[in-house]
Amino acid sequence: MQSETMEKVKVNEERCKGCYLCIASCRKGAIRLSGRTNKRGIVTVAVDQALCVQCGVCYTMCPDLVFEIL
Amino acid sequence: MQSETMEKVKVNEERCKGCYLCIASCRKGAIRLSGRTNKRGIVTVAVDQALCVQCGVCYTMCPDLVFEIL
Amino acid sequence: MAKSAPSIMKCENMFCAGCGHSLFDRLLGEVLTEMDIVGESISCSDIGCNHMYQYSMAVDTVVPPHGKMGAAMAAMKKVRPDKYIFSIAGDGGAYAIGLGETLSAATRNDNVTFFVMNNTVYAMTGGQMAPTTMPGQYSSSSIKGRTAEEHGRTFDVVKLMQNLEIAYLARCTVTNAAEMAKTKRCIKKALEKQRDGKGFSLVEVLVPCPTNWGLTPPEAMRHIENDLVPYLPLGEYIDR
Amino acid sequence: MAKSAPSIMKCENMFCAGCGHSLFDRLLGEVLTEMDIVGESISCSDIGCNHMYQYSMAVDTVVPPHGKMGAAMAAMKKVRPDKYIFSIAGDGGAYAIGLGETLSAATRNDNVTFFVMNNTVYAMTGGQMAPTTMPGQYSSSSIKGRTAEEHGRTFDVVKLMQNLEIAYLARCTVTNAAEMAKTKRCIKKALEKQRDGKGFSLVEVLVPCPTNWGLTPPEAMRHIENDLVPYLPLGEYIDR
Amino acid sequence: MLNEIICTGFGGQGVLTAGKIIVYAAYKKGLKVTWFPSYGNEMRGGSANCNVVLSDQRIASPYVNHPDTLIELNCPAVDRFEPAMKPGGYFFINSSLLDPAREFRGDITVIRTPVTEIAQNLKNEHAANICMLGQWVRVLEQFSKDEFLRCMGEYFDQLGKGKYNARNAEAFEAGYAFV
Amino acid sequence: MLNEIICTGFGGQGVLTAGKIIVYAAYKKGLKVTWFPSYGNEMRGGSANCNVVLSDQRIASPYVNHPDTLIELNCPAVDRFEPAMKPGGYFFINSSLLDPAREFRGDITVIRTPVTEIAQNLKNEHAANICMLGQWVRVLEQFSKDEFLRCMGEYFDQLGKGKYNARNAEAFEAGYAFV
Amino acid sequence: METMLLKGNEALAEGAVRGGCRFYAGYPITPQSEILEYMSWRQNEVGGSFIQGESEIASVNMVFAATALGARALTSSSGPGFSLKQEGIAYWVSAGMPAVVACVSRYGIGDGFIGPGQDNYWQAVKGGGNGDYHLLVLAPNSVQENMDMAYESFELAEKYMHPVLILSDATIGQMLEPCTAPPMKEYDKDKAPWALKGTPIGQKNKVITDMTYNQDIDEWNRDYIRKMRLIMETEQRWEEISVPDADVVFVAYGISSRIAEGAVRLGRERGLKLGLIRPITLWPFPRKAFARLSDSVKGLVTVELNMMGQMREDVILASHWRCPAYSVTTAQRIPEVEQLVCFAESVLNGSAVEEEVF
Amino acid sequence: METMLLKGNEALAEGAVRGGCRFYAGYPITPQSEILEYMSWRQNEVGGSFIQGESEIASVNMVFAATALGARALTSSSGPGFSLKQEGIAYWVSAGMPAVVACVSRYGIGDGFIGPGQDNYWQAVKGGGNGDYHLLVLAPNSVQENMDMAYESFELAEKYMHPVLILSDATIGQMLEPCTAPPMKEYDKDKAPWALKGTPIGQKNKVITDMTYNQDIDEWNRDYIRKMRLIMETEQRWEEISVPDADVVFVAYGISSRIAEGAVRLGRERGLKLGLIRPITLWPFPRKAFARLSDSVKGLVTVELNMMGQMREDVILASHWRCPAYSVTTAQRIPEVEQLVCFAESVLNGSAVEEEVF
Ligand SMILES: Cc1ncc(C[n+]2csc(CCOP(=O)(O)OP(=O)(O)O)c2C)c(N)n1
Ligand SMILES: Cc1ncc(C[n+]2csc(CCOP(=O)(O)OP(=O)(O)O)c2C)c(N)n1
Ligand code: SF4
Ligand code: SF4
Ligand code: SF4
Ligand code: SF4
Ligand code: SF4
Ligand code: SF4
Ligand SMILES: [Mg+2]
Ligand SMILES: [Mg+2]
Repeated sequence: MQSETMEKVKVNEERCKGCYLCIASCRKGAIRLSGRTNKRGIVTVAVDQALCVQCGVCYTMCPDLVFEIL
Repeated sequence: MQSETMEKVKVNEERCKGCYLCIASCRKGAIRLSGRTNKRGIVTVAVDQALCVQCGVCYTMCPDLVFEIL
Repeated sequence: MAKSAPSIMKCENMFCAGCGHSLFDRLLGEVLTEMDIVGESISCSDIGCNHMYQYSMAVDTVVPPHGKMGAAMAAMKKVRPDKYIFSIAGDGGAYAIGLGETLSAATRNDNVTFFVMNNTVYAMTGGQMAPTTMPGQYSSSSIKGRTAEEHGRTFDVVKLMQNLEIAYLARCTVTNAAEMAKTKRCIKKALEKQRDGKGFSLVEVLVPCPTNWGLTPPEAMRHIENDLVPYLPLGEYIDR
Repeated sequence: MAKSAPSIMKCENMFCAGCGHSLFDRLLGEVLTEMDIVGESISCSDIGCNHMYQYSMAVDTVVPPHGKMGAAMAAMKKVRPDKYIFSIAGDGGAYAIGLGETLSAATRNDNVTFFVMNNTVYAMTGGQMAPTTMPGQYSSSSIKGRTAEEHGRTFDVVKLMQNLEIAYLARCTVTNAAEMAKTKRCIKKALEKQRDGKGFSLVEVLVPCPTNWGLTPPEAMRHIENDLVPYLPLGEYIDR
Repeated sequence: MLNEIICTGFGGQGVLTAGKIIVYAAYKKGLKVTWFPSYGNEMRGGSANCNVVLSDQRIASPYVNHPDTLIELNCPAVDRFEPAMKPGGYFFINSSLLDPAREFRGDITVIRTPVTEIAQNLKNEHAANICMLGQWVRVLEQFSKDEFLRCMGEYFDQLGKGKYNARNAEAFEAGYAFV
Repeated sequence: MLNEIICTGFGGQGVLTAGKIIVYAAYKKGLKVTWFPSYGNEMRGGSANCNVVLSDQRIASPYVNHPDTLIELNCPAVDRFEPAMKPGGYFFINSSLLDPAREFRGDITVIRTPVTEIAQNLKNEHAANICMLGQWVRVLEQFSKDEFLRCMGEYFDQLGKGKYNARNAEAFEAGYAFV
Repeated sequence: METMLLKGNEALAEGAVRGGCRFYAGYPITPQSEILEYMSWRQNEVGGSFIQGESEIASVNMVFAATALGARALTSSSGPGFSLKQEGIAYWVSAGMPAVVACVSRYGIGDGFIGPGQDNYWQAVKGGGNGDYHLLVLAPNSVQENMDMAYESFELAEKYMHPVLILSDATIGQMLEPCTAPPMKEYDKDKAPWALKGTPIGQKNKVITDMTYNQDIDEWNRDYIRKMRLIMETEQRWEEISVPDADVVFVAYGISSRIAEGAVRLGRERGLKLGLIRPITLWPFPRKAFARLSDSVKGLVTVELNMMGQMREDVILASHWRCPAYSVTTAQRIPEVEQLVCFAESVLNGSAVEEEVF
Repeated sequence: METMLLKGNEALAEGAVRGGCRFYAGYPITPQSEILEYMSWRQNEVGGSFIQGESEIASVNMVFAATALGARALTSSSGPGFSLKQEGIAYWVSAGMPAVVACVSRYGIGDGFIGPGQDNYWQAVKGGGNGDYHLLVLAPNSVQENMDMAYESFELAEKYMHPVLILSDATIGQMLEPCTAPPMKEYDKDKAPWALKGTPIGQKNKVITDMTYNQDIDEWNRDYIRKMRLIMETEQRWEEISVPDADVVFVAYGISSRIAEGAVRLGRERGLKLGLIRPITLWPFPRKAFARLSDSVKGLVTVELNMMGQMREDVILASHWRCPAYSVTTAQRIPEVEQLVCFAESVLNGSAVEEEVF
């Protein structure tokens, strides 16, 4: 069993364009705004690794390949 | 009742192009080659008014409006 | 039952002996005269042997470039919605170079009428293979016979249009007096759909091209009956 | 179940935030990688927002003029019959300017694969009405909403192609993970048909264009689910 | 040496073929040749003709405006081409279709041959053109009969129509024989 | 009098609109005007800018190569446009997105306004462009505030967007007020 | 007369509408899509028709058919879309249809770019379609002219029964400028003498077709060439700025002419005698303007947004090569005023090179 | 070397095949359909591909795609069909694809007639598509040249990575002449350096597209113009007949040049010093031939099957207008040898009129 706080999903924030399809798609509510702005001027997202179940939906629904499921 | 020898179908031979669809179509066998050649150089057709039943098929099947059913 | 040339047919036609185009044209001439809509009609001619109707039939006509009837008719109907707008076209014009325009008009359901003379070749240019050329058919650009592998499947307008929401779709022919009578009814129905604002109608007519088929006119008629009709069945496919 | 960008995706894409094209492209990238056919593939790109895949996906690509993919693919397959030949196109390219070419390829049953991204507008040029624009939909050239009376009926590729003798016809979408999975299966199946020499396949993907629809990306997804799918049902229509 | 020929007739009478056979024979003999077809304004069933030039020098124009030889299979063309002929030219005419009362320029030689009849007698209606070639070879003596017959055979052979060679030769001989 | 302005920012920040409002106001005042948009090389989400020329004489080129006024809503454009500016020019810059350490040419006047923040504070994120116009009017005094506000209202009215006039005015005032 | 602030493309569309245009068909392509978008609602307002064609080819032929039925009809495009219309335009010419097409030029061969270009000159002026023709080509250089030329284009076309091309460009099309709108023109499609309206049996029906079939060809040719010569004689238009005493004369149309005008002003400020001939009609090319040039001119300098200096050969023909003809070509870049003044200086000091024409 | 008696169209097709052409796509149109018909069986024999495209546009783009994948590919058309190919050809140019197109000219604007014409000169030479380009245009005047030019066209195109147009005409295409066939060339599409063949992951993939996106534009422009200038310098071709001492020099290409050659012979027989320059490349136009003309020439006379004397402007540019440039235009009629000699006489006696160019 995985430890609840290990990193399950990697977020490549620089690629994020702020469509927020990930937030709308994560059934676990594990994704939220990060509060950070990337070089594109976009407020990026962050994953709450604790809530994440590694279902991969965010990977699937992100048009910009921001997520990597580890 | 029509007299058997009255003119039932008028043939405008000059228009004839010699496709002979009329001959192939007349169920009464009333159409045959006339032996005459028109200005186009075509051997035209003639109607045997006696055999003709004025069914109109020759009018219908002639692409060149040679026949007039009277 | 007197029968003579409809008065719209103004002079001798220019078609080859036994050409199917001329049989169709006379039927159309009869329908326009009988419906008394000659003065209300503007036709749109494709380029192809079919176009020669304009030399013998006295109806206002516009001749756009080859295949562009679907587009031209759309414009004509917008400019003069009170007129009957119809095209006489060949299979090459309607289904090859003009396929996009034909189907755009059909999918929009434009309120116009399309008469397509399918003789399975590009007749006017010397009988080359067309999308409609039958499997196995020889033509000047398929001298060993058309095959699906090399040239692709044969085009069938009914398969394409059958499910469209258009007013009328029929296939008919000119091979004998009975078929001629049916064809005449189809022509009339198609124009009535337009009159009633029902939308797009297409009547495909299987016509002989004895010249390019290398057959006598009676043989050409038999060829249609024996070889085309079984593959491209006649009938009214859409009638709304 | 580790998941990361398929190695064929070489860099960031140029699409707007939440653009459906980019979701499709990644799925295709996954399929090509998983089937291990990247080196056996030559793609044919339409001009339209869809064309931007070529900047982020490392696959040999030819870009013919707008809409000409059906013709280009026919030639590509003749020249290199051993390669996978497929197009990524927009609805405008495939169904408007390219309708003739698309349907010619389909009626011939060319052994190629056509992926059409239907976003119901000409996105790249600023969201004008397309044949696919929905009844009532606003666009920059139908600012009061499209109507059948004024603009014609909405285009539905399934209605046109349903009866054709082609290998595969499917409509799918990208609105959620389940649909994404189905879409991925359709992509794969379409390419397998080509591998097996079955002939023409077309996969229409309903994709969002948040930019031209004036919706946020999540709203755009809901719009597809609520307003497009009921009118253009998803599914596999032909599977031979 | 420059020989400018027009062959003319209705579409379907084989005048284009007649011209091609001449050209083929001349080509085999080592002459420079050109052959150019032209169709009437009418799309279908109209008249057809071809221009043939034979020369021992490089040929400039393939167009024949003033033929020295005219080979005609139908009548309407008579009126059209007669005035253009070179003085001293030879006019080969299908007398089967010609009004016998028709008069011609005095400075040309008119050769009348009823090729339609001859061909019909041979039950080979389509060979009127070949009959006419027979006559042409006999009168002008540019080719020996055997030479021309051989070339004609070769011509049809290469088109895959060699099986008609015997019947064509028969028509040719009949035309050649007519005096 | 010749006033050459570039408005620049990311697509979506409303820089084209900012330029259009200026042009509209100047036009209403009787000046000759031109406005010309240009999009970045990138198709989507790239930078956008417009060239605005105001003059009391017939305007030749609508292109601004050396602006005397630069209105900027994002940072990357700073590096691009600063060198081209006319000496003595005015550089209106969105300080919300600017690296505070950035240094500028000494021969131009830089006016820093945190328009993104101001607009966010008004809960009207899309109005950063309008805020900037407020600042621009205040500093350059080419228009009186009321005059400009009236023109801006008219501009939105004719687009059918008059319902936002109050909120736009609020943003304008806030930008105008910032010192 | 209303004055408005409009984009060039909108002005072109509005001008056409006021000039009687009641039919528009087109296909989207940047930078002309605003014409299409404007027409999509404006035709509705004035009782005309708008069709978004399924392609440029469909559109150009819709306009052919609409014109044949009597409507004043317009299509517009750019770049590859304009190329696609060439077959259709040749038919307009052949059938003598007074239809109007606008090309809002973008730069590039093939698909190219969406920014302004003037590399369509040959295509527009020498012929894109097959056969012996030139279109009547108008080259606006302002939003006002976009409107005015579209306004008058139909009457011009009808005067000669010959199509008109309005060759605008991405800058003129996309820029905003004030312009004054002329009054709405009355036009009755039923009064168009050529219009097909349906002919009852017994009357002589009309056929609108290619030159091919319904007339003696030699006669057709004679009338046609007479018409073309008449247009050449009658319709040459140009604007001259500071030409009479100029040492160096720029020749530029459309957006380049605005930059060239700036260069003339700047040059004069610096004491250089610069002038500008701005062709307003590209065909007929304003030869008369060149016939009047003084012998003291040291050089003619075409300024074009292309690589090959396409207009230069027409300048040479017009000027009978009486003085050197140079070419400033800037491809996809807008020339700068300063650059043009420098070039003029190089002409004056003899360092400019007259390259071989392409 | 085989010698055969072939129609010009067949010779063109056979020449292309022997030159390595392994892909043909086209659409029927008189007077070029024999090319298509010939290819329909001949490609089969040599293991190539033939597609009868659903239109000219489909065909030109099939050839684009086939070339992109490495094949030597040809399309052909005439009249309106050639007009339809212009967008596609511009893409060939832009993408630098060495594809070949043959236009067997027929006469007329729009649909026109099926007889020979030379009224496509502007379209062929000045540009039919959008953008800054000229095709490499070869103008055969015999069946042999139809074959030879088609034979070499692919290597010529590949030398510059620029498309070649073979501008033949209805007469050359339809006439029979003996011709000698060159040997079959070896060509391996996999060795074509530009060819798309599929690129495995990790290697750099190839994209064949418009100039637009994959290179710095200024750099592209520079290379392109350099290439075009190089072609101009290197590829001018022409034939001269009796030029050195000529008083009147005809300038004619294609079928007209044969008539003009006849006129030179007849004129010389009558003691008139006539000559002929026959451009073999129309672009690049053989300017060098005109640079060498003696000063004693009294007039240049273009002979064209059109109404507007389309080539005359290039003759004027080439000759720097050093002597008058006249034009004999005969529209759809073939000029007669006699007529040309008469015209030359009128030049010599000063009664010929130099009309304004169109
Ligand atoms: C753009 C264009 N391409 C080709 C042609 C040549 N052309 C004239 S008629 C025709 C074919 C007509 O075939 P179809 O439409 O089937 O009519 P048919 O002659 O068989 O009645 C063609 C290809 C043309 N006139 N225009
Ligand atoms: C011949 C031609 N016409 C028009 C254009 C302009 N154009 C570029 S992309 C495009 C529309 C694309 O719409 P669609 O195919 O639906 O793709 P999307 O952008 O929606 O993905 C158009 C019309 C062009 N490049 N070429
Ligand atoms: S889906 Fe991707 S691009 Fe969109 S907000 Fe989430 S991480 Fe960013
Ligand atoms: S993997 Fe699943 S649970 Fe984890 S963040 Fe992504 S969508 Fe949410
Ligand atoms: S059907 Fe008509 S044209 Fe044909 S043979 Fe009979 S009469 Fe003559
Ligand atoms: S009317 Fe009938 S029966 Fe009489 S000739 Fe004609 S087809 Fe025969
Ligand atoms: S060629 Fe065929 S289609 Fe054309 S007129 Fe002759 S028979 Fe009719
Ligand atoms: S405009 Fe629409 S289709 Fe184009 S990239 Fe943006 S979201 Fe995607
Ligand atoms: Mg046909
Ligand atoms: Mg789209």
